[in-house]
Amino acid sequence: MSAIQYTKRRFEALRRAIGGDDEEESAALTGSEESVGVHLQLWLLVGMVAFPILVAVVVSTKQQGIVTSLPDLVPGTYAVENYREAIVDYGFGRFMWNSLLMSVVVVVGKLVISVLAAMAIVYYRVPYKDLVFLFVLFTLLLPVPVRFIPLFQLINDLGWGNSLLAITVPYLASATTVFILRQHFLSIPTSIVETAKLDGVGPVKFTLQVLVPMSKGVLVGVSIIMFVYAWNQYLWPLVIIDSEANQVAQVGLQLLQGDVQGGQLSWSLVMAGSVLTLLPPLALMVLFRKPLLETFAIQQK
Amino acid sequence: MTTITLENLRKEFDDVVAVDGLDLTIRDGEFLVVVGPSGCGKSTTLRLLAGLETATDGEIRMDDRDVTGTEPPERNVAMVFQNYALYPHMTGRRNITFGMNAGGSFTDEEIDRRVAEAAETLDITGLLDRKPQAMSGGERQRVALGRAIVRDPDAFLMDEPLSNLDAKLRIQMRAELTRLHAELGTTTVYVTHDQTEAMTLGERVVVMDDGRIQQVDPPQSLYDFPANRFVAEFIGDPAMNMIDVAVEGGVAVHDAFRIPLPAGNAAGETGSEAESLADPDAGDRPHAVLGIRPEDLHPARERPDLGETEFDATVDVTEPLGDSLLVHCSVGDATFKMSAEPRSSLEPGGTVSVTYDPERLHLFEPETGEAFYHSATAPAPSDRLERVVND
Amino acid sequence: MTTITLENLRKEFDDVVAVDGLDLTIRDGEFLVVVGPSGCGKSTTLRLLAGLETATDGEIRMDDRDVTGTEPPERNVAMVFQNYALYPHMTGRRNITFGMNAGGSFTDEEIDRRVAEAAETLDITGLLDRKPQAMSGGERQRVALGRAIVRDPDAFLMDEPLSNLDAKLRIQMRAELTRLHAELGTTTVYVTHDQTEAMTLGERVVVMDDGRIQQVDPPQSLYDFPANRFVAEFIGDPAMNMIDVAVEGGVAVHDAFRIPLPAGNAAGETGSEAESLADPDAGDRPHAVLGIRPEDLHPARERPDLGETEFDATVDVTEPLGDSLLVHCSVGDATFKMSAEPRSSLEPGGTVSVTYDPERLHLFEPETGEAFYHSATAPAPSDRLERVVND
Amino acid sequence: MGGSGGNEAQFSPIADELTVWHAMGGTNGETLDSIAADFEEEHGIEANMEFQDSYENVLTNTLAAFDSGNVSDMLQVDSLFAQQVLDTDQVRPVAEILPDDFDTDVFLDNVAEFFTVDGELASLPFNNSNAIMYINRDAFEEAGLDPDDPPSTLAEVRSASETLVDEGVTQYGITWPNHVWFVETWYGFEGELMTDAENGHAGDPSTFYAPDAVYDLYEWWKGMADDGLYTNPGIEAWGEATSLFIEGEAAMVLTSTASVAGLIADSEDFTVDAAPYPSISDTRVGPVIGGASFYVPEGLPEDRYEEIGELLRYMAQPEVQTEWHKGSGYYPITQPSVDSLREEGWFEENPMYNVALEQLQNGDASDPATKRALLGPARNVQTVIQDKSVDVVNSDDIGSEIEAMKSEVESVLTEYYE
Amino acid sequence: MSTREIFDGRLEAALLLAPTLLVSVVFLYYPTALAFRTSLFDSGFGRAEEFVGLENYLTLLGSSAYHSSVVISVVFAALVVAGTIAVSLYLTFLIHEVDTGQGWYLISVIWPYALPPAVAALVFLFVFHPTLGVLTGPIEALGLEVDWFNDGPQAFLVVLLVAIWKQIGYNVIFMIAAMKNIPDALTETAELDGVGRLHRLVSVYVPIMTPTLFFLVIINTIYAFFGTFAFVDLLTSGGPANATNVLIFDLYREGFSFFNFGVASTKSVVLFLVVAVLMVIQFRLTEEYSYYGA
Ligand SMILES: Nc1ncnc2c1ncn2[C@@H]1O[C@H](COP(=O)(O)OP(=O)(O)OP(=O)(O)O)[C@@H](O)[C@H]1O
Ligand SMILES: Nc1ncnc2c1ncn2[C@@H]1O[C@H](COP(=O)(O)OP(=O)(O)OP(=O)(O)O)[C@@H](O)[C@H]1O
Ligand SMILES: O=P(O)(O)OC[C@H](O)CO
Ligand SMILES: [Mg+2]
Ligand SMILES: [Mg+2]
Repeated sequence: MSAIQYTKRRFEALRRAIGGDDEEESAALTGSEESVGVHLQLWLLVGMVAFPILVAVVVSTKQQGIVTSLPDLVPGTYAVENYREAIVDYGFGRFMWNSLLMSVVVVVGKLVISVLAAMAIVYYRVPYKDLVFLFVLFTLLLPVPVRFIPLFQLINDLGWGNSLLAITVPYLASATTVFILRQHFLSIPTSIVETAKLDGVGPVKFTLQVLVPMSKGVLVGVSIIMFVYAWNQYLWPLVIIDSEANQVAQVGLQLLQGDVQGGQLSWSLVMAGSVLTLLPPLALMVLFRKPLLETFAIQQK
Repeated sequence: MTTITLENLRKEFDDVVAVDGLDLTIRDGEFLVVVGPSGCGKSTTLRLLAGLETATDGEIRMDDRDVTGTEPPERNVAMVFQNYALYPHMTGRRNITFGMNAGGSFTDEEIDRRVAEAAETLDITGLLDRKPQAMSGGERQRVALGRAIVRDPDAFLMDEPLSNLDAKLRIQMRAELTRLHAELGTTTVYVTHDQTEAMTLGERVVVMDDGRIQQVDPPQSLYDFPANRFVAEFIGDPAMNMIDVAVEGGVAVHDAFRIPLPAGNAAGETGSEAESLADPDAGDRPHAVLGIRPEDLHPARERPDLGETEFDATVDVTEPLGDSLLVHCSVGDATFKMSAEPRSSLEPGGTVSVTYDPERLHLFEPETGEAFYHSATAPAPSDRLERVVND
Repeated sequence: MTTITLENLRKEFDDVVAVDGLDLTIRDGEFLVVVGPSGCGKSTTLRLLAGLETATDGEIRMDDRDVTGTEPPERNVAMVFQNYALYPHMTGRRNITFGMNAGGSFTDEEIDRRVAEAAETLDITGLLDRKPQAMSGGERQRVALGRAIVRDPDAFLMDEPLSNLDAKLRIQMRAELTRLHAELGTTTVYVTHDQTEAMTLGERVVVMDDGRIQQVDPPQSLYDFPANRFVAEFIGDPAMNMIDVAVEGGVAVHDAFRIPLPAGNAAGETGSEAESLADPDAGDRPHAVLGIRPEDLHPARERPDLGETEFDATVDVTEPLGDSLLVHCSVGDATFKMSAEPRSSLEPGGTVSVTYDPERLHLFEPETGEAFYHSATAPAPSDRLERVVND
Repeated sequence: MGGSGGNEAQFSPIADELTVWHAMGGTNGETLDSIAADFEEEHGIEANMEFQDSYENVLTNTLAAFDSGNVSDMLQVDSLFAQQVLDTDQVRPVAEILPDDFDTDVFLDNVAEFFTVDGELASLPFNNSNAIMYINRDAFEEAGLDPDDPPSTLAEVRSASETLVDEGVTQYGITWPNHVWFVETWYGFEGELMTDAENGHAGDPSTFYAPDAVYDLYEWWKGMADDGLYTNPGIEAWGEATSLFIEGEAAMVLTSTASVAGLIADSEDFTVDAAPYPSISDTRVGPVIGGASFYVPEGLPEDRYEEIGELLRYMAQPEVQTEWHKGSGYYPITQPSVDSLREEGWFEENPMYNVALEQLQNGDASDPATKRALLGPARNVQTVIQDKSVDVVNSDDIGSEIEAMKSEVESVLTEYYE
Repeated sequence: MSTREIFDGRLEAALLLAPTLLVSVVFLYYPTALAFRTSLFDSGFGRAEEFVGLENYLTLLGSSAYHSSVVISVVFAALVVAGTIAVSLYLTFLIHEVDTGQGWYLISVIWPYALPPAVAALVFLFVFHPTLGVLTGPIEALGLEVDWFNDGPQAFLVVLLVAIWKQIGYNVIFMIAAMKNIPDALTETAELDGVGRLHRLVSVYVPIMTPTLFFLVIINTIYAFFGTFAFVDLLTSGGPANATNVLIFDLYREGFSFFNFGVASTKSVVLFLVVAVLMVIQFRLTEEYSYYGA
């Protein structure tokens, strides 16, 4: 069995599970009453996990959006109006667009430079590359909060304040991406790599025509992870972006609260914004759940 | 069409000596099989040939070119891997042609023509537009072969190319490889750990152990004239019986039996300095190892033609193999296996009178394992081909 | 110590019928081997016995208890898996004892004693405090066996337990299993796809194909009296030659040769309604398949004792197997393999005069594949044991 | 730090058009937007009103922007943070920017005084407020209380709350956002200074005063909380506090006059009314001013100051002030607009809008206690007081918690001014 | 040396690594180094930077408020890690055990991973607001007083809940992959012996999953310290009585509300050190307890 086949087979069970089809699981040997219990527990837990967001959805369809008890939780009729108001009047569309731009730039940038780095780390015979890899991995311990004050000053010194550069470039080096890609590259059978070497295939051709096509799934999976990560950034944009035109959705969400000083609180708008903000990453996750889960499976090795 | 010469080839990994000073000439157009137990250095040898590993010491020459330090593309060899090494995202055709122009020596039309030809030869024309996951194992291996063929290399290097196939397919592909080799006549080095493959495919077989060549010979010579205990036990299934004996006056003496040794052929430099045992009266030794293959031992009543050279043994276990019955016997402190007629009625616990084929006795040094006596007459030197001696 | 009876046992997965109506009695204390190609339903059958799968239809009885619907622990069977199924984080001892108290039937002292005994028997006392990753494959499988043994189950179920071991170890463990079975006498069902294992281990062998039982017989009977073409070709390596012939007046007629059929033994209900071909003059048929094993064909000059029943064939390829030479021949439109003396000098392209053992001829229906004639005389019915017929 | 201080600081504007960072969301924000649109129409200068969520965020972003060098042209800074922004040395007094013909005397005295620094109008007052009390008239009536005679001291608030809760009319009597402004207002009415140096107006403060009245205040506060008469809507939770009032959870809410318009609109199920802020005792010296003013950074390209000056002037115009007052509830801060509203009879028709103005004008503007504290580390002090207020209310030993508050505030002050 | 290293060219390799290294050095290592430097200065907005040596550290050392912030953060992290792992493990196990609808359960459980923390915080605020919350009524009907604006432990619990809730998805994704990798034969062996479900989870699955679990402990620790800012910021602002004043929030406030960059940097450094020490401890434990022994 080739390594690829092997990997395939390993994921087969997983894939079946994620596929959502009701396939038989040979592993699960359960008396039917027992599994009813399991299903019940699952429903309960899933309900608990999902409840808050159901509330958000319901509230986003109401006029004032004040819901103080369970019976209030019936959908209202102001959905269209609320979403319109959030997107148009409050410029939430603009924030979403900024978030999207930021996330896409971060994802693409990360992928490109991480592929290059992982390529060097796995396929080049150079000294100290384990050290280099460690050096990159260590950045996991340096999240934004540890360094955002000097970073803030640095970005300003560079004259990048308030710009797309400020919320993208610092994110481009990605320990996680390099790590996952490296793991994946290491799982590509040596013989395939050596075949290329026997033919004298150069690094550019090798990367573009062998490595990237063979890593499609992982690249998509990593992209989702990175997208979610970038999309959910809050602290850094809060600090570095102060012009409304460049603000991202996470921070912009607060603006939907309405005239806070004036004592207004538009929960329905906030929830509409929340739902909007959740949509892009959720859609990606549902759409690409297979590569996503497979990527995680690889990563754990 | 190339002669490949290895001289004192060595490869060390950190603390492991994977290949320990090989001297070998692979003849132009020859199908050479390298066989040996896992970890003996077969793959490393092949990879040294391909240029995928750099030799620690020694020299590799292709015809008269010293290629020891050159990059793989310059060597013009093609390799076939156990796991096919097909790019999963490319069609069969793309797999075959990918990287061909890196060498730069083919025009597009030429490539097309060559692919069509190879596909024809391998009967994979229908597979050219499929991706590997839509092919069976055998089909994949055929495409991998196709990749090797279109490159028109000076040599094929194959590393256990059939190991991932199931038994039926393996036998079928074995025949195909033979046919292909007959057709193309390209020098081929074929690595396997499967002795049946080695025996049936190789024009000559190299037996390796522990990074060294143990013997290089045509298959049947290996079987009949193993150079040492390792080769004797490695080649042949079930393995050759080995019994500790003493040699006294041309007779192998065991507590429980005595086997006279016919004036045979001493091992060593063939035909030349035949050792004293060629005369069975000379060279008594207190310790020697007598080797007899199970199929050269028989229940006496099945082979009355072998004469009275027989002794009694106890039957321990019988294993029906279909075409024969493998009888585990013991005599004194020795145990051995014997091949009997499939439908013999030998019951465990019973006694059987055992005879042997006096033409097929072997003696080995107990310490070094070197063979020093084969009762059969060696084939003419011309037939045995050249021998490479390592030590 | 249990008799297990399967009645019309079926298992369907979605669209696959994995096990298609089995009827089989596994005798008390018997070592029964189930063999068949990949995907034929061997594992599924075993898992049905263990209770790991629920039968779609049919019944499983252990002695007189109907266990079809019961949970695994209630069946009191122990299973040994191909990949050992040892818990990687537990020591050998813990692996063996883990879960024993779930059944609740052992006291702690009893467990200790049983573990000590089993470890003794299997020679794994030294492994009890090691974790699996510090054991070799063979050692792991021994611990897995230990786990099965200490439970003192009514039956052992083993699914290719030796497949992950290397050839040497496999042979060694095979002998060990035989010894163990002799010692414990526990009813054992052993699944394998390896025919050598099946032949050497089984007291009786079940050959399965496509979810159905093809034949149940002791090993040598399977080899000599295959119930159909599938069994004939599956058992034996190299496989039995199959040649299309016509039967005319007790003679198998092919364009290129004629083989008289000795008054032999018709297949079918053994010894009872022997079919017309027992009289070779009766029952002419325009189409039949003649089956002869390679080792029952010989170059005529090697076996003058077989008389003048010979014909000429062309040698295509020769494969030296060491103990014999496998000769691929063709005659007319038929090709076949023949076993020759290892050192015969048969050159590809030449002609060879072929003879055969008239005692070992088989005829099969071209459509159904059923055997309808074996030239050998069947063993006495008592010896053949009961037969299960499927259709 | 990038800010080198002084006039040579070179800022670049955030956009080509004028940008104003403000904290006015909802309807007030919309009013602001329409003011900007009118201004553009009249003067042909584009102005972009950018909502920054809260005064705290405007402050944070302002300081951050001074560091980064990309600043907006006008900053709506809460009076609370006036000193903190002034201390940056990065703002140009609006007096120097306003067109020469602008008469700074138009502002009401007590307003102008607060925003004048060193005799110069430092920032343009715009949206100014008091804290007042809103009541739910229907609830009062239901509980048998007289809505026309709302509680005016804490003790009365307590007894009204008890009645409301006992009668089961509302769950709580009163609520207000946990914001320092309310504490400041109580200090003001009581005529007590919060810090030395006249609340920072006369030098660097270093001492935090905790007079007896403050003990009374927290005693009362804690009692209200313990007895379930008061509910805490959260820190700086302006919105939640009003929501509690609108939802009928509490019949009284203390909050800014800025909520008048919004509350009237949102209280669909009951009649809302406004009343003066309840004082700790009968002493009612006067409230502290609230709300914000517009600051302008120093060091923008010179040509922008002219446009900024135009916008500043525009925003102080009587018509704009009137429109703003009506749309928000912030009181009018120039005499001309007060006059015109009076003329119009607006206050008779809308007495709720008059409560704050009256409260302001009834106050003793000369008493330093009614001047809102001017503290450099205002944000820090604010946080301490707000956090500590919760601690005080939750503790069994009010005294020591107030001591803790005092010493923490003082250490912040010392740290800053040392 | 692995035979994957098919290319030589050091310069090429350096070029390939350059972007990642450049960004890492400029935007990650350099600012971190600066934070170390700034921590030795008195620095704030509008103030001239002044070298103060270890004074900032001494200040923190003497600040009981900061001590409690450290303690709160560590306890919070421990609970987040333990809670997340326990809940996710159980959920994963349930999903693993059912044979129908696995895919849907999986998606329903992991989606909060996609949820922005700010949204999570706002939604929780809405649901659990002490007086206005949707669930406040039902919970109080059970006789529990919801009062987390005043009650420190309750506030802590609310932030903890939202932190765990948000992190479940991420954990389940890894755990399901790890659990699926456990050979069926191990499960079946246990079943043959009649080993109960939970016993199987605890005695068989968990030990085998230790590498994944340790990885998650580390990721969750980082999350608990760094990723929970939005919850505190939007739900409790560190209160009441500093009960939720975790280091990251405290640090943010010091830096961007109070603009004391020197002290804030010192807090960054301390936070970094706390997490680094915890990592080292965790790696030690991993070595000790993982059956892989490496
Ligand atoms: N890249 C490497 N690094 C270190 N040691 C190696 C490497 N490749 C091979 N070896 C060691 O060299 C020896 C020979 O390995 P080699 O792969 O040539 O064996 P082989 O005969 O091909 O075995 P197999 O039949 O298992 O393929 C082994 O001991 C192996 O562990
Ligand atoms: N859980 C399952 N779901 C669906 N089909 C299954 C399942 N298990 C087995 N099958 C199918 O049932 C048939 C018999 O499978 P089984 O595993 O019993 O074969 P086997 O004889 O043990 O093969 P092998 O030698 O490869 O182990 C196959 O076609 C297989 O694909
Ligand atoms: O809500 P406002 O605008 O009245 O402002 C109130 C105080 O100034 C807050 O400090
Ligand atoms: Mg090898
Ligand atoms: Mg199977």
